[in-house]
Amino acid sequence: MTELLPNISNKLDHVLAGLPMLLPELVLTATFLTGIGAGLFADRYWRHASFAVTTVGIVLAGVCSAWQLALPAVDNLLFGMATMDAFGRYARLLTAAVCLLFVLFAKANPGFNAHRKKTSDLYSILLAVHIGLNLMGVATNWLMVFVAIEMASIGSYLMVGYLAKEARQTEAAMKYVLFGSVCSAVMLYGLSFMYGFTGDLNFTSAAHIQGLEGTAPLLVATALLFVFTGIGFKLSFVPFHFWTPDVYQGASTPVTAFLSTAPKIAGIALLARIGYAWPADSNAFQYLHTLILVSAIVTMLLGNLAALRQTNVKRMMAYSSIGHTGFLMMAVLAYSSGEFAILLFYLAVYALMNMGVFMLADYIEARTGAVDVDEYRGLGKVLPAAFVSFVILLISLTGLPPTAGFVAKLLVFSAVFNNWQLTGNAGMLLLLIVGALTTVISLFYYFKVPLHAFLRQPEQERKTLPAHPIVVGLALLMAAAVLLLGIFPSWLMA
Amino acid sequence: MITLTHFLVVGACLFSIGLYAVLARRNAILVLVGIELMINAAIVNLVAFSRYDKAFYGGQVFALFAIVLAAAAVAVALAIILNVYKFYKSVNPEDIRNLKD
Amino acid sequence: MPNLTLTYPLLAALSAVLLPFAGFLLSIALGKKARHGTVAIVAISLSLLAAGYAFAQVWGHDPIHVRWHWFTIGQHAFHVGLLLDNAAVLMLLLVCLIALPVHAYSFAYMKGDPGIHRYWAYLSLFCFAMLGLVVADNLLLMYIFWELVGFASYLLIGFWYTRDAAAHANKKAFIINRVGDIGFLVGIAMVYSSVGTLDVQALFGPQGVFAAPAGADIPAANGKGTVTAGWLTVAGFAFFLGAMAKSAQFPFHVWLPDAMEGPTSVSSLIHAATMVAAGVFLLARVFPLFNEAMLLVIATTGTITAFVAAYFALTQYDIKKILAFSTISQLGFMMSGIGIGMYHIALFHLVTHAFFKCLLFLAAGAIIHEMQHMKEKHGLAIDPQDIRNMGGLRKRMPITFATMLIASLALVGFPLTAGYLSKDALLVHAFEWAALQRGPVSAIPYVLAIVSILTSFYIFRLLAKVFFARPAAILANKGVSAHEAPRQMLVPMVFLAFCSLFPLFTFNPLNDGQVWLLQGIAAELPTLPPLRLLHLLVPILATITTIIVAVVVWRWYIRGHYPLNTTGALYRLSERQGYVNELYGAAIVRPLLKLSALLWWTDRHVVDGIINGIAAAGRALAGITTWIDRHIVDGAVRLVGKLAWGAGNVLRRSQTGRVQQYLALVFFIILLILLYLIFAQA
Amino acid sequence: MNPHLLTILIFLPLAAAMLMMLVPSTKKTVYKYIALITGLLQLLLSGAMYWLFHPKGSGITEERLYQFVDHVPWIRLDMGSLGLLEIDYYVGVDGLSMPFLFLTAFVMVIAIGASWDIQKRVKGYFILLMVLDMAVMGVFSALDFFLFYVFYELMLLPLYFLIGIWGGARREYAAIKFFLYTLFGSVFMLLVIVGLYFSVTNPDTGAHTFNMLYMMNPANYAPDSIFSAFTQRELFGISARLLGFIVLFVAFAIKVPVVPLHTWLPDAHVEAPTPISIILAGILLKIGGYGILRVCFSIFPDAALQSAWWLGLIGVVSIIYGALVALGQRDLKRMIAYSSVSHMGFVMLGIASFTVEGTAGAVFQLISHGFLSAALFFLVGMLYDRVHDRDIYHFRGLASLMPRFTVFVAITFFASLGLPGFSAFIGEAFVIIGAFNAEGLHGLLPRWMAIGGSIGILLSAVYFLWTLQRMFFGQLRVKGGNAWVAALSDASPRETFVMVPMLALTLALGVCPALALDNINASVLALVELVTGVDH
Repeated sequence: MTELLPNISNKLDHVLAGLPMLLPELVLTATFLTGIGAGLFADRYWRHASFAVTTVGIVLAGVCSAWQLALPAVDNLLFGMATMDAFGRYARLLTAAVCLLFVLFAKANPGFNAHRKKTSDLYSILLAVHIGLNLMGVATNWLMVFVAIEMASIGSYLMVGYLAKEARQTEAAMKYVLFGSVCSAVMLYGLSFMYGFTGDLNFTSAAHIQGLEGTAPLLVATALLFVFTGIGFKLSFVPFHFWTPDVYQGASTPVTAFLSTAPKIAGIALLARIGYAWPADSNAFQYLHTLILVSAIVTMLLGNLAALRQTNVKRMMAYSSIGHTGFLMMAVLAYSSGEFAILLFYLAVYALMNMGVFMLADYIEARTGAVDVDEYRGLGKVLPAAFVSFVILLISLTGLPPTAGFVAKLLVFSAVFNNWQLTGNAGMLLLLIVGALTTVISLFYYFKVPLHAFLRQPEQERKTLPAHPIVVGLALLMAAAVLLLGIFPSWLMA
Repeated sequence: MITLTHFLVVGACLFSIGLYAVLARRNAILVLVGIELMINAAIVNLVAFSRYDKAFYGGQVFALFAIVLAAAAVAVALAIILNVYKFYKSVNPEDIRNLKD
Repeated sequence: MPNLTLTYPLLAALSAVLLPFAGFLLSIALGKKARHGTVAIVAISLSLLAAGYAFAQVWGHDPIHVRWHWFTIGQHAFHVGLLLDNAAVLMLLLVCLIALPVHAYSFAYMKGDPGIHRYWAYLSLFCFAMLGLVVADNLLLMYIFWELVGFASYLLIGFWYTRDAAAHANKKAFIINRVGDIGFLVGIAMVYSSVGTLDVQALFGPQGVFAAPAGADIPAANGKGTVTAGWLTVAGFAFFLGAMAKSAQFPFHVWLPDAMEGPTSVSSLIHAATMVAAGVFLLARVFPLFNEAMLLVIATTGTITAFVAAYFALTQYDIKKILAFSTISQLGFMMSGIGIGMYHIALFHLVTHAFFKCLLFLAAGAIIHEMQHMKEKHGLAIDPQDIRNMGGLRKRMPITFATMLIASLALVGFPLTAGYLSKDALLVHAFEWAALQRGPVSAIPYVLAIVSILTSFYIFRLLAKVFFARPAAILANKGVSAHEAPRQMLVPMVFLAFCSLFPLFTFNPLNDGQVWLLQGIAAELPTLPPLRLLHLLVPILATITTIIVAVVVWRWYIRGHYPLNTTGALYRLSERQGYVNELYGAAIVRPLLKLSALLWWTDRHVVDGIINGIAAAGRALAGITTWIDRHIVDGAVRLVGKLAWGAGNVLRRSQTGRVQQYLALVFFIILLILLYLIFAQA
Repeated sequence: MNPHLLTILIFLPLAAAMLMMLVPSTKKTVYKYIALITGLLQLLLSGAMYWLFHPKGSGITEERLYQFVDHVPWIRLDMGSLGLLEIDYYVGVDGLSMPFLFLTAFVMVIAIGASWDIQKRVKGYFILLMVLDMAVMGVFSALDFFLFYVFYELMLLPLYFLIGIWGGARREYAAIKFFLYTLFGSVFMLLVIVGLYFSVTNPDTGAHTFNMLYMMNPANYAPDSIFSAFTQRELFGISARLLGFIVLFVAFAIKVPVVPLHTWLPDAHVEAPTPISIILAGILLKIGGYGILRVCFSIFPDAALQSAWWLGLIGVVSIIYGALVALGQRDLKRMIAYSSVSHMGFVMLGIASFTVEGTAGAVFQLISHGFLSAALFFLVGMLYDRVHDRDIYHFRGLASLMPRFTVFVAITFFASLGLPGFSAFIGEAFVIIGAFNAEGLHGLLPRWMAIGGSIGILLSAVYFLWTLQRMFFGQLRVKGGNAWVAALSDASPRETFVMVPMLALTLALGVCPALALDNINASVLALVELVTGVDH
């Protein structure tokens, strides 16, 4: 300890110098506190107080990170805890956007409004999760990674269990929390080994790399596998996906939408970061990539195949999101060192589509109480706007032109193809083919919705209840955006 | 003389026991306990390893964080399990399976 | 060398072709207002004049050839054009010459038919197509008119479309002709692909590509190698196939007897005089294409046809059927004429035959008309075409009788008739040709001789039954009496009767050597070494046998000493027309339908297979063949569907909802991976 | 050259669709009038373009030989090491596509005419129809592969709903089946497109490009790229170029359709409402043939030559198989659907011959079949609208009941069975001739294939005439008794008005094929030359 004292001051300087980089997080923290305050005191005077605070905070945070985009990349921030590069910043921005959408979504959701405490606490939890996700996107240190993941996870558990107004929600929450804690425990165990092998927690540092090279490959592989478990749980790819359908189905729709979008963004960012932290010829790199490759393929297949037999829309979408995770991993593999534009584009489009679809599902449930696909029969006439945008979003999810989903898919394909052409790695070709096949398969279940909504006739006239129009408005906007981005992707990619 | 290996072995044992509890016990609370055991296994490792890390003592710091987070997680988990009990009148994960294919 | 200036003969020929077409369009436009048919009649008479002029101008002079650019494919330009050589103008004139009387005849014959306006339109269409066919200057154009002729005949056979028999007959006619058309088309394709042009003159003209001795290799298109004689034989056969179908050669003759469902006037024009002769005309056109082997085939086919048809004709009772078979048999004669290389004689016979066969039909039509008339008047339950119901009409319908007698004599080739000239010329040359042949083919002339005996038999039988035998009981005891046909019908018949006599062709009724027609066409032909004796012998023998046959028929049918038993195998064979139709039914039609049903079944069950994959798979195990079928056609799609479905099912199993099981699974998988890693290390 | 005519032609329907969206759905009649006007405008426009079209503009590989070209940068994305992604809005017309644009406009008008009595959800129907129209026009004129693909896929959606919502009893099944078949083909096509994208560079900018014309020039391929013609890379043991060709071919062959991949067609046709059947048969099948010529052959000429024999075989099999199955049908519409399988087989045979005659014949056949099949399905629709039955054996002797209708049917049947004077004859005859030429020219196709094809002509006569005899001749006898007799009124003025122009066109094309051939010729020559390398 003693030898630390003399240079403690410049260490503090370093820390202070680093703080501005974390401005968005700081803003969020502030909002978090005020949010709680507002929830406790202000809400009873003006019931939108906490909502307003949260919205403003998130927007502010978003603006900050947007503003920081221009800044040069800073690595080894806070003693190599994080690297603040463009990728991380974009990821933050995206997360902020998703959170914002979630806030609006939750605000409109009848379930939350019926809740005793309304949504105020939910918002503060959301903010915490947001911070966690932000950190996840920029972390370069195992400790930071673990903290971020835990932060996000614990928050998510709470969000799922937030309104325990029916059995299935609590059940979902329990499954989530048990599964999650186990995974993080395993990850922790794996991390302990990584630490042990290298004596360094910063996985980008030279010491860490040689450390990994130094140890027996088998051990490294095992440790990696354990670490992988934690990330896999967040991203919900095979074989760590089992919780996904149950939780997505059980949780209230806004939460499901959030869970199926935001953590994936951060998680993919993290995966990409780890995936390219090490030199391509090192064992660790090899193992990791093989793992990602295999599970990407399996995930795509499993997600889409399992979705075929689903009737519950949310559950179906859960599987579809699993399938997309596989596709994202494919993108991670494809993007070779550095340019992540494609990955980000896919993430952004995915966020749009996914949020949109869940919003519509929720809206339709609110209006007609239909939760199963075959309850949608003939609703196309009842709610034309909602279903038209639904179809557009689904087309985009399938990846057909002229939607953003198609462009994203095409870009990923081209990235993978390019990679294959450079490396000649047969796995890439396999990815391509599986990706194409799953597109066809996905058509089967995505098109169940229009099939029932438009092609079938309703057996009896269904009465519709009123619901908050903001959701469908948002969804319409997203559908439009998906179309426009499909025709002019440069607007986003620029 | 207690070498690093001993610590690791202990850690491994803890982990395995925890794992067993997680998979085998028919009570959510005990599953949680199992999880705790697994985390502790990791912590033991970390501390043990950190002996070789004179620069930052990262392992020990990590251990502290881990303990805190574990506590938080357990708190949340318990709250949720309580909720579950309210609806199912049981905390046996086996009985709680309305959500499935 | 084709020139592009329109000379008068060309203009005449062109208008001769186009006038009927104008008539057709006009009568279509007028619709029911064109019942009286003046449009058609005027059109055909005008084109007769034009044709006559063209004939006078062209006959015996150099051929005239004009063509206009039609369209271009790649570098190859295709043209429409007229080629007026002797054969063309001859046919032009003939067609008009036959068509006009038939039109006039129809005027009375078809009077009062509800659909008569269609009748005139169709008739004009046919004339247009037929005339176009004879003057066409390239094979493609010829093919087009060839098909149009078939189309017109389809329309006319099915004129009374409410009759099932008619509806069936015209379909049959068209389809069987289609077989021939395919041959024609393939022939065209072969010629085009090997020589690169379809122009008749350039191909078959005096200095054309095929002017070289048959069988020799021909320099092919785009200079790549030469056309092998083998392919030429095939091409020749392809063309011959076309001719066989159109001219009803055995075994494609089956459509012609059925075609008699059309109005008799139509039968006389199309199915006796002109269209059926088109095949002969075609062969005459492409004659240089044929090498020895092909010619033998043609000769043999012709002979067989001639014989078989005559044999079938012996025992028919339907008057038109008898004449139909007689037509077939005569066409066989012409074919064998081509086959022995004497296509000018074949054409000559074509011309004479056109006149007297047309006449025969018209006369028959007159009789049927009368019978029909009586049938309706007295409400008799008789088939107006059955010769057993006729009899003793000699006195009732003297002119009809006279004309028909002349025609029949012409048919059997009795001296002083036109038939005598052409038929004996044919026989004589057949013998001359056979003298040079070895092997069975040298029997051809004898067969032909026998055929001519059969011919005289069946035609005399016809005459006897219709005109001489005592009136059928059913008519007699009702006291019904026939009358002579109206004048509008008689005039054409008389005219044709005149044409069936010798003066039209030569002034020496006994020597075919001096027939101007033959000299006109035969100019560029090599002639066979003449055997003087034959020219004397054949006619005499033929005449004598004819007379003998006449006597026999007299004894059998009129005196009633009928020796044959009608249950004999040979008799039945002839009566049932050799069971050829049944054969087709069994050998082609039914298998075809079966096959199509099978394929359809395949398709349908494949589709089913997709819907309920598992069930389909279960059924598939039933029969291995069907199993293969299903998998031949889009098995892949079904497989994907099934696999996906099945996989989806399997995956659901893992989602039990038990969180601990999930975890167990996860760790199990991790364990597997670890194991794999360990073994990968080792 | 008049700028932007083509673009206007393509996006006119889109504008119409927008307009329709604004019209409140209570005014049912407005939509069809908007649609009709749009269709007529398009017809006018395409007619004008056809007239302005310069027959020497062979197009195919050279941009300067294309006409009505619009070429503006569309998407420019910088993708780091993947280089600059450059996608252009690039449309143009040559002899290969010009006739199809006119055909599309024409058939669309017919289809709108046929959908005059649509009652159910009119608004959606016509909007979808317009979108479909736009997509088809786009496909026929796109010269940038990305653009092409976008339009190509854009066709599926409207069709899915048009069949699925307004279709017959098993419409859902038919719709999804159609969708899946096509998607299956096109997804893998996408992979090949990506491959081509990375193989081809724009000689001017050096960036990768989707420009089809650049893809047709071997010089533009990066030497070590997967589809490079010089370094024959191999995939799964076969040449990558051949593989690419096969994938693209399968994608389009599904649309054509050729026999092993044809089973979506009968269902789609039978279940689809009349106008959609008309569009399906009249236009969409043509896209298959067009795509094979424009894309497969032009981009992979070497592979095309290699596989000529197989293409020919597929063609012959389709011809005969289709005809035989058609022979066995009871359902008139199904019979006609299979007949189009058979007729499209001729297209395959023709293009497989790689002779000018064959290819020109094939294109001509595509056009003529466009008109004829539209007419055929329209006629079936007329019958079905009256009594809601299509079973051949339920009708007899219709000729005496519906004379005008019978005349139409007879003419259309004879035209489709290749009676000279009608367009189909020219197409089929020259396909056969071309197939025969092939052996003498470069020995790609054995002669028996040509003969096999000609047997198809015979069979088509058989099933058409048989149907004619069964349904229209003989004594009047219909299943529904007097109710039907009352219902079976003769062709109405509107129907006559729709039929006559179609038949007039086939007749015109048959009598003077130069109308189409003059514009096709140069392109076909260029194409055949490109593929075979033989200068004609």
